[in-house]
Amino acid sequence: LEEGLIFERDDYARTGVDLPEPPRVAGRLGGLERNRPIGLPGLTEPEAVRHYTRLSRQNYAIDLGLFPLGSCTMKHNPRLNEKMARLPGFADIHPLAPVDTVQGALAVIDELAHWLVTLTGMHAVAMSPKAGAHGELCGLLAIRSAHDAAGSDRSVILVPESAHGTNPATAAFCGYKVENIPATADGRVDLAALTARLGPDVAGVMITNPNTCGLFERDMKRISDAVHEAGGYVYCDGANFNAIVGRVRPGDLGVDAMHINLHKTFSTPHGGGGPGSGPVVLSEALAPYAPLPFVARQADGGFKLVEEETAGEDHPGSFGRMTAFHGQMGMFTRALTYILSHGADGLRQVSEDAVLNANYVLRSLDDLLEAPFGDSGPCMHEALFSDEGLAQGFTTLDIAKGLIDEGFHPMTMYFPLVVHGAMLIEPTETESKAALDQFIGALRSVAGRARAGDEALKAAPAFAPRRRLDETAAARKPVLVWKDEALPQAAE
Amino acid sequence: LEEGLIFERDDYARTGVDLPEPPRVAGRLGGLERNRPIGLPGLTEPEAVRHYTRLSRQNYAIDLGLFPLGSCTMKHNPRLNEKMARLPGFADIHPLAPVDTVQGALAVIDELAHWLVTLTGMHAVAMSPKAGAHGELCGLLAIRSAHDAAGSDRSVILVPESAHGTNPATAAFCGYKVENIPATADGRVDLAALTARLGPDVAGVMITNPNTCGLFERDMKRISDAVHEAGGYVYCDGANFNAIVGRVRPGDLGVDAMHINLHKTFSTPHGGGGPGSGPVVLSEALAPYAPLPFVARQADGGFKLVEEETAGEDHPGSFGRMTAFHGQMGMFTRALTYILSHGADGLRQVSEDAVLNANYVLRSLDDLLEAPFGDSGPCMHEALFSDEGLAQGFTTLDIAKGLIDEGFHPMTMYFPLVVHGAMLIEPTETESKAALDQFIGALRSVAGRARAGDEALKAAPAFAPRRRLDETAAARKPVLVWKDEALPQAAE
Amino acid sequence: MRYLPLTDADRSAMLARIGAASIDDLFVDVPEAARLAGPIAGLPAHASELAVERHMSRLARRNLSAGEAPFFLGCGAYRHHVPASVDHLIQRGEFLTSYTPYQPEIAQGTLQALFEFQTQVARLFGCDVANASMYDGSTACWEAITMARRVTKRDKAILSAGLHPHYVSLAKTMARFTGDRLDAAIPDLTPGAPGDDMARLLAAIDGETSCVVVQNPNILGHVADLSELAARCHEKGALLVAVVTEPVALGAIRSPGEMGADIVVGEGQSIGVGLNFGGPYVGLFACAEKHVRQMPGRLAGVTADADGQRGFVLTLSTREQHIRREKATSNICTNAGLCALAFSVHLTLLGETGLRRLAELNHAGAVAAAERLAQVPGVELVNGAFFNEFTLKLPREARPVVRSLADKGILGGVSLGRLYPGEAALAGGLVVAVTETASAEDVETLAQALEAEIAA
Amino acid sequence: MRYLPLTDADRSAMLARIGAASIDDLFVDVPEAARLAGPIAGLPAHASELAVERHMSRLARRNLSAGEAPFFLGCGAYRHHVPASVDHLIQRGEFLTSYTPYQPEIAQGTLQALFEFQTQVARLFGCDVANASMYDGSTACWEAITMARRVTKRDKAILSAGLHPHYVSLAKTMARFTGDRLDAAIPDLTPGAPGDDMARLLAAIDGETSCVVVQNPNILGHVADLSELAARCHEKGALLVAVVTEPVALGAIRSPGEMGADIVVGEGQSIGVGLNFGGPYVGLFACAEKHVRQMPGRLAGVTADADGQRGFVLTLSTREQHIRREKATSNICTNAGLCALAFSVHLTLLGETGLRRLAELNHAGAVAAAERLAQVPGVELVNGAFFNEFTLKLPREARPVVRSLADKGILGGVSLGRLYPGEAALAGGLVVAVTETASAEDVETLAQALEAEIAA
Repeated sequence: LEEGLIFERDDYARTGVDLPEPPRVAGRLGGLERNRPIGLPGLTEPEAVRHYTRLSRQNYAIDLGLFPLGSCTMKHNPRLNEKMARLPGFADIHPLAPVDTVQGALAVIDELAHWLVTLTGMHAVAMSPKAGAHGELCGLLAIRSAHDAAGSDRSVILVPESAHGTNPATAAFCGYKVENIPATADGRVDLAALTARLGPDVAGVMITNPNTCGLFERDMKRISDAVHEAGGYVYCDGANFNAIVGRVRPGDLGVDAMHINLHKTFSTPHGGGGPGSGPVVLSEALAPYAPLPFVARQADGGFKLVEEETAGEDHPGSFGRMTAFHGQMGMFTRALTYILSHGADGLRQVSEDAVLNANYVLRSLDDLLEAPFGDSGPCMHEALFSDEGLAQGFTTLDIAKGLIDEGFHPMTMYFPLVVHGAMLIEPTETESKAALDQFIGALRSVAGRARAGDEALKAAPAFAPRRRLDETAAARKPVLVWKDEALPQAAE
Repeated sequence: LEEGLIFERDDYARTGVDLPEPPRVAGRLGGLERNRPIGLPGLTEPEAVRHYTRLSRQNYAIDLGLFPLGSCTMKHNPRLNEKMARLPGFADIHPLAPVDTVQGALAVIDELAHWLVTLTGMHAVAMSPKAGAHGELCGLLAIRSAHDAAGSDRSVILVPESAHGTNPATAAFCGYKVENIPATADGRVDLAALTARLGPDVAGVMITNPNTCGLFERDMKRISDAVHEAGGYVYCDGANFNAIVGRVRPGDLGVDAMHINLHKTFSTPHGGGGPGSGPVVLSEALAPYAPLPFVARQADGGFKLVEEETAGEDHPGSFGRMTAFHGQMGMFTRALTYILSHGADGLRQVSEDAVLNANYVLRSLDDLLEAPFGDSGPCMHEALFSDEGLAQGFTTLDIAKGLIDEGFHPMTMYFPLVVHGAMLIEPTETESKAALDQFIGALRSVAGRARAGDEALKAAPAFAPRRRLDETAAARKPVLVWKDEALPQAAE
Repeated sequence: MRYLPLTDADRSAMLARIGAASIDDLFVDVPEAARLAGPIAGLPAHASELAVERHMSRLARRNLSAGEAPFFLGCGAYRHHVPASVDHLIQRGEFLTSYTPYQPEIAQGTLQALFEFQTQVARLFGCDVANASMYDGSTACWEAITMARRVTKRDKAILSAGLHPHYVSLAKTMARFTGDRLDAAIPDLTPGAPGDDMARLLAAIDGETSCVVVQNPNILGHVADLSELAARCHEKGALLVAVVTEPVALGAIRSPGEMGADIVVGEGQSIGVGLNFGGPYVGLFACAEKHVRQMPGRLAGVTADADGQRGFVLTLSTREQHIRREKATSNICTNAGLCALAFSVHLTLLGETGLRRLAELNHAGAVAAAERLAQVPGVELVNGAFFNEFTLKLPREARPVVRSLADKGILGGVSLGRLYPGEAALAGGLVVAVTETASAEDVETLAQALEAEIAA
Repeated sequence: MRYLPLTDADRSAMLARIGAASIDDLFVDVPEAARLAGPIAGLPAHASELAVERHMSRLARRNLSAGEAPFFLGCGAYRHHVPASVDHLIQRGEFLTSYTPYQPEIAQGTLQALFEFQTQVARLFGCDVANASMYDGSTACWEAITMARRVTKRDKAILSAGLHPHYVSLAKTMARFTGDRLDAAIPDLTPGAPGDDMARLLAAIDGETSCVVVQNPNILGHVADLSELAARCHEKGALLVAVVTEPVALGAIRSPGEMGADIVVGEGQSIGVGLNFGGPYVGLFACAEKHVRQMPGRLAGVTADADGQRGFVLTLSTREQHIRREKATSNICTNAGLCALAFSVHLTLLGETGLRRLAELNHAGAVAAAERLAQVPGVELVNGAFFNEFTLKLPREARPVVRSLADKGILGGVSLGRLYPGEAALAGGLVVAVTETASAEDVETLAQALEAEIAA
């Protein structure tokens, strides 16, 4: 059965809530009383449960199978995390509640902050960024603040071509010019070219490590040294921190700022596109500029919230607030639960298994799919292939859609941009060998068909809730909301 | 992707729990230490979540669509009920905890008991029966106890042919002989025949009202009077109480005992086959024999648990305990939540809408499907059809399997036994008119094909997780557990 | 109202299709005298979620939940930590809101899960086959006695003194009506006593005995070897029915099936289900393959579909009430499907490795606790061998001690006085269960409080 | 370890396939000096669920949760009752554990839900279109200012004194780096004052103004008609950006879109999401259709599949960072999908009827509370018009009063001293929010405690 839109039903009189009759009072709405219907359909609880349950079944999810989206880190989301985040002591407290009544919440923030700093070998952490890109913004604002404080007006940020789109977008969003750094043939940042470009106009570099080709930047420390030497700062995109957590500390590589996607490395759920959470660890040089608010442990063991009021004395260099309230508390409880569950030995095993799984995929496919950096050393947590060798007219997209028919979510397509028809596969550590073997078998079958030019593949997917969807048509004349002729009157 | 059995994997070394290293102690197992592996595969949490999530998707459920199983009352299960049952104050208390520490739990039992007695117009209620059939047992034991107390050894229970199978089975299970009562042509108990059979050997009758043909037993009060006159008791199968709750009180019809399926009338979930809960309301005549334990309100507003210890003084006639502990507490919290949510007006509306929905189905189909008692008055909460008029070789089973392909769960098939190829449809009150119209359309289409002799229908279902399953083969050589050649050794 | 999708407009349209003028016309068959004019008296009108939640939460707060107190209660219901994923999975609508799998093509999820459950239970109990669950351990126990009657065509059952007294009570209730003969006894609290009444049982078995029913670990926590008892039963043509109320024990000790039991029943609550003030729980039922047609309850079995694909169905339903009616093996219909699923999910998460580790942890904790508590002056440890539960003999009546501990926020155990009211010889008995949820500090808290109580 | 499915045997087999001798061989590209020899110092080893749950529960208990206290906090985050089914539905694995719908054929659930969300938000705000969510209200507000800059090609934004001070603070942070010019002010606490700075705003709009940003209801709870402001903006070629932090208000009052706002942003937390100590929340963003290509964030749109069936996809991604990189309308990538779903489910359960009723209840409760609290000697009600939140002027500094109430277990409101530290004129301000979760007894408790505080 197809599930229609809530707007396509005659449901403007229904409601799924029972509310008492409001007492009669003389209203004080100042003449602003609503005088037209809003146009919101209502469903009773049985209908709503059915509507959303049916919708949910049109989705693929980690709970259903491997979700090998490179750079997205779709790992298992532990259910204990969900349970802890829903404890009323965490879920039902107000962000402006008196600080004495939320000491447990501040302790969670402080404890998570402590482990993030420890795991990264950095100096401090800004907890309030709301997602990875927001964390990037935080890091770049800290860099700009540091330069401002030094009276420098450097205006350029260097970014490798293989960077996530958020890197250049963020740099631009806070007023920087963006220039690309070239890569070496083996898929890494070209140290010589980078060094050559450094100069008094360069505020810093944004580097992803492990990078989006799935490779560790061997020269990271040298890059950092060169950038520092030239008066710049090093921002590290931490989206791939899950490959090295417990084995490598970015602080040891000279990084000045790095965001940590709690929804990647630390297993908080992606939820169909968020919420994320992007705390930013900072070096000693950048720590003074960290945003408000933050949590400070006091001598008596209690916690204090440093906000605008006391920032003047406690934290005079702060570049200010970058969101209302304190960040993604619900994600903090989940991430802390995850860190404590895994512990030091577990987190190290996490990155080892993530890297092992990726290399297993790489070496189980590189005879059939072109691995452009297959000779550049082991991959880290993700394996990269190109579309070279496919039959005329067959593309990465065909392979992706073919995988859907085999029961798998496709890999990341066409990213990074530096590889033609890129396919970026990140299995994560929470996949079993049996699941990987099944996936490898399916991908080999589909890749074989694409190499052989099996025309049927171009019609894939055939067994999904929808056949191939026309994205061009959608963009040509965008329909972004439901429109109906006349809204019915709201019923009483 | 097909989901294999947990036993078909190489998973004997894995576990989805982390437990600390046990301290070393000198064991005191008396030489009974296990010396062979058990043979239990383990899955890590990601694997287990995926295994059971995938399995779940092979199921149809109310959350996915109409589930019109006659006599089974598949109505919406409110999520508030689930939330309330999981409050630690209810879910995490021990049945033998000191009574002072569980006063809230006893209050729930007492409050629910009060409303069940009120809604049925009866005298008392035994809360401990675990399900409907267990409730029937409770009722019949009360009847036997009453006869025993009166020095009577009546040995026969009369049961209509249309009764649920549990009725005769229960009567036999507690030592009664079962005799059938004939029905009139209009689908109701034959009062004259019943009266003629009554006599000094008849302990009582078991009647379902509304009956399993979906009809209200108009003569219920007269039946009760006749049975009482003859020295017997009236057991009412309460499986269909949902048709009359809030409009009719069984106590007013002379009923002596009736179980209430909390998982039907009061919306606790069926869970793929239980748990149920079958409290039994009792008349003044039978109340003295109610089982242990029960909850008694004390003068100070507190609650006392009457168990074996004090039964001698508080409740000397009790026939004893019929289960460990106090019954299905988890279902009590759900049912009470439901009753309070609906309130007096809501419960009345429930039965009205249930009956309205059933009559709507009946009158939307009776031109195409034979309704054997279509002229016997309105149906109550369920509509009954027979297979008359289907093409040669086409059966109720074909219609059922055809409905699966239309996206619906089939109705109850071949029950009640009094109608050839019976199809018993119970929509319940939680279905919308739109959902009913869709279902009616689908059933009309399938019934039309069965009347026309469309051979393709015999191959249905084609769009379910499985085609028709061979139940005969399963019973011929039953395979009830997985067997593998050699169990691997348990890993450390 | 939030659960009722019909609008007044719908109702009118539907009445019109039916040809009825009003809803009352659909209730014409209810005699006038039996019709209620208005809403049920005394019951308030419908209420918001918020209001209902407030009311229920208020009642919940009047209970002292196990998580709020040092907790040592057992005697047939055990508190173990249940992984969060168990509850998540059983709440999936496809499991929670489905029915008994009468239409197997669209119920493979439930059926496969039940088949896995049956296999897990059979292996855990050391039996050939298991059913898809009963209401709980106590009713499963009575079903086993009636099954033994059907198999042996004899009607005398001998119950061990170590059988849970509620299970005995239930059997006595039923036997009064069915005419089964029961030979029961109460346990012996003498410290150092063998802990079970093996000698009595061995002596009592005769040619009229349908079965011997023995619990292991028993109500006092004792564990015993059942092999000799099984041999004697079989010699006399009787069945050995074993009862397990703490299945976690089988991660550490040999299963009843391995020791020769013919039927093994149990309470599955301790794995996956939680305390729930006594219900819903899940009855486990396993036996030898040769008796399968006398087994009560539902069974999932393997078959193939029209395309030859493996699938699962309910099978052997010719034993059941909906087919056999008064000739059925039992009157059971609804069982405990969702609790069986919870049991199975939890056991799958544990696996062999986890169950064994869990059992070790329980045993180690219980041994340490028994040794500590036995140091309390005046207190004696009754048990020789035990798993995670043992019995203390206090120098005074245990019931008031338990109540007094509860006043201090300690749930210290189950007094035998509560289970065996009126049995003076047992009044000093306190049964203490120690699972992985009790910490060493909890044990110390109990020990000190007990010492204070006894000194008082 | 419970989340890691590889066994040691698997690892060996996989290393063999890879051709590596050990796991260390896969980390050869990490310079020796950067490799950690052993586990992270100070972090304990992996822990059981039970142990972690104990630790986290202990921390949770150190917070006074709203359900435990009379509760009146608002100022940008509101406590409403969320139906139990909302959380049940968003926890379905298919929603919870799916990704941004980049493969639309297998993400129709998320996409259709987002399309419905967009339509609900657009209708609620009275705008043509809405996006698929932002992080929260505060970041959405800044995004609206930058969008106005792109649309108008001007860089001066005028912020109302009634705009949430955190939103102002964020805008100031960003403007310092982007070079946008901001004209801000603090609110006026004079009782009887119009409650907003309409006159100042009207006067300030000029030919360089990109937008005026006005919150309604504002930080003090005032509601105001924005029509004149909208007209003046349009006259001067500026946009009117309206901010809604309490969308439930729109069940009772006219939407900003109806009053002429060009961009309406908001905090969606109060519908479906819960308090969560400030996050995650959900930013709402709606605007006129003509500006859609300048809009930040993701958009779900309608299309058809190869068979002509209707389906949904992410669209207009040429505005976004992953395509446009440094030329994108925003750097946002991950948004608040799951919170948007919660918002949408709750709003679907409410429907027109429920939302209006809920708004009525809130307003009625707030009016009654305002009247009661204004009777406390020395306390003045600042607001003329308001929805469910109003401001009291106390005869003494409000911050210590709030803290002192908290010591008595009452969460009595938000002091303006906390939001505007150092603004002496505002120190007496106490903002009180009254939703359907506050009972009449709660209000009375607050009134009496406030009276005692002020008298003290």
